[in-house]
Amino acid sequence: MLETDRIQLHKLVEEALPELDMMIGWTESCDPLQTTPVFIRDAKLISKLTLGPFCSQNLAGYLVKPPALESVPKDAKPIGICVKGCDSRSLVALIQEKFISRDRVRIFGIPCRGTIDWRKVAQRVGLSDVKSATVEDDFLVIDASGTTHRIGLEDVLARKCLGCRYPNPIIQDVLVGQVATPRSSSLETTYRDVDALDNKPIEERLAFWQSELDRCIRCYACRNACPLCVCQDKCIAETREPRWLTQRVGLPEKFLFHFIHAMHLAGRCTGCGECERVCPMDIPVTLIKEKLNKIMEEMLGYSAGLDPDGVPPLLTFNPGETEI
Amino acid sequence: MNNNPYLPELATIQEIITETGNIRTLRITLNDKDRMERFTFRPGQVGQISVFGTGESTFVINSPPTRKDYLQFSVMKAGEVTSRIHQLNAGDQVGLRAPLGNGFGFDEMKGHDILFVGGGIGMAPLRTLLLYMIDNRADYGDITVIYGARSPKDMCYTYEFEEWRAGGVNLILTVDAEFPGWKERVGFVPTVLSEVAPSPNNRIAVVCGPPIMIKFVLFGLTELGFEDQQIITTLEKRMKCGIGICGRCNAGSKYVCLDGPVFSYDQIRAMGGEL
Amino acid sequence: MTDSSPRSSAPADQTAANTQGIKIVGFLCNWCSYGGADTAGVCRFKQPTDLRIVRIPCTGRMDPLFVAKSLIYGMDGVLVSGCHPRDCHYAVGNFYARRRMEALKLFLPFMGIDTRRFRYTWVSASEGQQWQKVVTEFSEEIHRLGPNPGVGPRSGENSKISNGLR
Amino acid sequence: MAVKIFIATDRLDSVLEKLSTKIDLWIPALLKDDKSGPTGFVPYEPGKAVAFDRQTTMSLKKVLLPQVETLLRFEYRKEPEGAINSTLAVEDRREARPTLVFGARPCDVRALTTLDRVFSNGPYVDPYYTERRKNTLFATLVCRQTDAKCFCSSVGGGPADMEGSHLRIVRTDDGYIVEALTKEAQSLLDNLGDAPDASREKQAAEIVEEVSRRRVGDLDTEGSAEAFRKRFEQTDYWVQMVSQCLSCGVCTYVCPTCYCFSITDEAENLKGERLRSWDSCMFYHYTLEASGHNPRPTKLERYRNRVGHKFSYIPERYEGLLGCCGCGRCIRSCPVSIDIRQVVGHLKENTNE
Repeated sequence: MLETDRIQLHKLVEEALPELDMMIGWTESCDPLQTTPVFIRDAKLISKLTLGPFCSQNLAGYLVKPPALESVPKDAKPIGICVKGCDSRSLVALIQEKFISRDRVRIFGIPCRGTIDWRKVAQRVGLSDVKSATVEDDFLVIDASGTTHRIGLEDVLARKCLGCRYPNPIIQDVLVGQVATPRSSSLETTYRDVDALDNKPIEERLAFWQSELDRCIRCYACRNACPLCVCQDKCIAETREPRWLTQRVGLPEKFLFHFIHAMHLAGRCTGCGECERVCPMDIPVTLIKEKLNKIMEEMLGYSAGLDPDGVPPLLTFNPGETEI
Repeated sequence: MNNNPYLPELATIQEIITETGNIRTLRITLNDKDRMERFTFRPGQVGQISVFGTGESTFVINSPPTRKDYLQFSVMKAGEVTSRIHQLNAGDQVGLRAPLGNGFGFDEMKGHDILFVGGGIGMAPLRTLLLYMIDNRADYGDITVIYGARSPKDMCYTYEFEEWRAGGVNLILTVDAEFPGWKERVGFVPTVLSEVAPSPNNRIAVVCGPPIMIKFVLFGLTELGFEDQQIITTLEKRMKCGIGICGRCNAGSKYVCLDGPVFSYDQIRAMGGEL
Repeated sequence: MTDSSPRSSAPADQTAANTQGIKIVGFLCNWCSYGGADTAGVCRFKQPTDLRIVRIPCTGRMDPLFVAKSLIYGMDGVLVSGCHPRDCHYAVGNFYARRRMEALKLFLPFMGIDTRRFRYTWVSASEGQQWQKVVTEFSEEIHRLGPNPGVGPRSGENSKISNGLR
Repeated sequence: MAVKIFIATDRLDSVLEKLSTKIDLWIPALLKDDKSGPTGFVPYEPGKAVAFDRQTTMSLKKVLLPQVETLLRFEYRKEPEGAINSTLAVEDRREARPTLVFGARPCDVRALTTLDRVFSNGPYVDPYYTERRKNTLFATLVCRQTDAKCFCSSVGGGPADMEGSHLRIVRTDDGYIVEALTKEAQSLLDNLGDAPDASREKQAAEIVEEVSRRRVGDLDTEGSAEAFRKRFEQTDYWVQMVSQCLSCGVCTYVCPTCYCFSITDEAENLKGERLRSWDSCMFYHYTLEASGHNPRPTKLERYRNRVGHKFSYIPERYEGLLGCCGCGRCIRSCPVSIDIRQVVGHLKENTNE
């Protein structure tokens, strides 16, 4: 089925490419468990495009963090982009905030059955050398150190995928493949991990974050991978004037950084999980944002990235809401 | 210097001169009198001035080694450290790590005619070499200085111009636009350069100023027939350690803090871009 | 914000002695609450002394960062106060602030920070008495909670300034 | 003096505990309670799980170059007699204690040759690094856990390369054989265990022999420096190679040879410290000048600089030395799977295109 979808994608891109400035998609990388983003201008490279559960990267960020040196001229042709359900929500959020206009993008929507978390694979097959990885029906088949492992896909999906309510793109110009069934339809399922931590005593919550955030090396991968982290080079984590953070590696610095990272995304974060995926120290940083997402849903009934005409709740107000 | 190259020596600001709206000149002496006596450097070498609590920044020592009552630095207010320096007063303490960098090849320049082209704060590194040459006037041929600024109010070292001229310097001053009471030239530095048109024969050109001025002056000098190795300039980069270790001020494989800041134009061409 | 080294969490009933160093920061809007505090002062209402006031142009200027930094670096309490809703000098600043502050209040405990250490309120320039009530109650609450244990030491290895010179 | 001892697998912790009474001991350990989670070097504590089964996520450079350290302390003191001027005191007190890193890997130790050249061999000598370096010994594993991202043999090293190491650790079926390679390391092994029996010694010798023959990685770095210079201005090449880069600092922070640092002052009232901290050439602020000018404004120039630094600038400056030890960490940890071997490998292809 994946192969059919891939062929369909190639065909659609082939048709569209002459009208596009560039096509952003995924291609295979040196790591069998992860793809790498690819930027295609040359039709010869279309055959390299791939899709499926290894395509974990959210490509929407590249639209606001352009890959090329030169800035894109106003009258340039649209950019083609592959998006999964969660990626499309980031795209909607960027459109809402006018970082990108809808007619500048040609959206290739890809229904998603979940992406693979290489760490979960490592937990199962050890960290030995994975030579190849393929998906056969609902199984991940891995050849590692001469042994073939067959693992249920469900067992190695990224944490964010398990509570996914929007596996299908919210907006698209074309849809590639069959519509997927949501894994979750309730806040309880989606925010299971948030609730689990919230149900612990406050001392344990503090201890949890102390032990997790202590590993942070302040590489800012979480920030740079986030499609909605649009301050980029003006980030408060690095500016010296005003100086909010020192270069020290103590817990206060790390707490404050992740705190602010999350607060800046309140009502904007679409839960794509990139921050957590890219963390080299395996810190569950998406969990922090999930809590704020939950607050936004419960307090203001708002879920980010669903309506291109909507306004993120912290960028607006309602005089009547006296109860908060 | 002591055996820890990161440890600044303590120094005291003796005098502060307000040059322009955003440039101040500090005259400082090392607190250790002995060290001050023995302190030697080449024109064009730099020092890292520390304002403890804010940080360090690199400035050229713009007094010549022939005049040792104090070490002089001119500071344009731009960033965090320079803004802090502008709040200091005479008598305040700073840290100094100096001399660092390569300095001008003043020996190789002996016997040559010299052309200085400076713009704005860019006159600072030229001043040290200029005064050194005035103090050793017999060693050098004709010395012509073209110094330009946006307006007369943006010109540094105006109080010294008479001394320079008395020292046998052909001083040509210019400002970008007409200004009431201004009797010298009007026009951009590159334009004035082509008007003056100094001969490239046996002459070395030393250029310093804002990047855009340097770009057009280099073009102008080439037009006049100057070879790349006859043109000397100083580079600027963000620096931290100042001793070729921390890695940030590289242009190609050269570190501006250690291998520079003085480079000839042919050296700069060989370094590649990223300036 | 000076010392942020972790202080042992204090027992429930605080004696006057170990809550003496309590520090509370108040972010007060220029037009209403700052005036309210002033009114309270002019009227010589008795007020707690452990509040340090930062005047802000409007609660709309309140960045959650100010609260987070204060609490993470060991301030014992943070009080934000502005004009009553619909009375904002800039018409809508406090409407924005209200959403932000409420979200922050709900978020703090998730990170293990006691949300009782943060309060936002509305006090107008004429409400000297109201200000006295708000600040007294908040201060009492913070004294009950005792010193803020913070989130941990600044650095495991190298950053202790106190063992510096001499 | 013991030259070679055998440590049974189940005795490892007790041996390390004994060792830690002789010297400050660092070990590779799990940083999270998850056997496949991130790992790094930490000071030894009894019972801490040693992570010998794979290369650590973080390299051992922090032992010699901590992520943040104090260079100087300063204090302004008010004159008691009411003078306006305060006096200033600055000091650079530092202490380097004898340290052993137990369980290093050949690539990590080899990386130190780059750091040594930069920090200790002039023209200026960095006393903080140099003093720590002089006081630190390395017990290095003969590495049998190479993976598809390792390429140590391509850059002059190898999985059994013991250059710069003081002790060699060979993992056998039932334990570890630790052998002192230098005089100074011998006394460390005293009273820690018995000499290995003949069969174990034979097995260890075979392992060393076998691993020594392995060639890890097939990157050819010959001529990379010149190729890089030719590619320097070819924007298309860099667009093609690193468009997906996120400009985060992962590759530089996990890299054992990336040493670039920043210096910042932190003060409170009249006292403060000058800190040295890891910095990353991937960051915009790294080269941002006070004027607002930035010589490396986009990720393309920044990534190009990283490649250039390792494969062109360092070799040019330091007698052909490479700035890469082939550990593969930047490939393994890159969020968008950029492979530095491809970027370097392709430098030489069709340069004239």
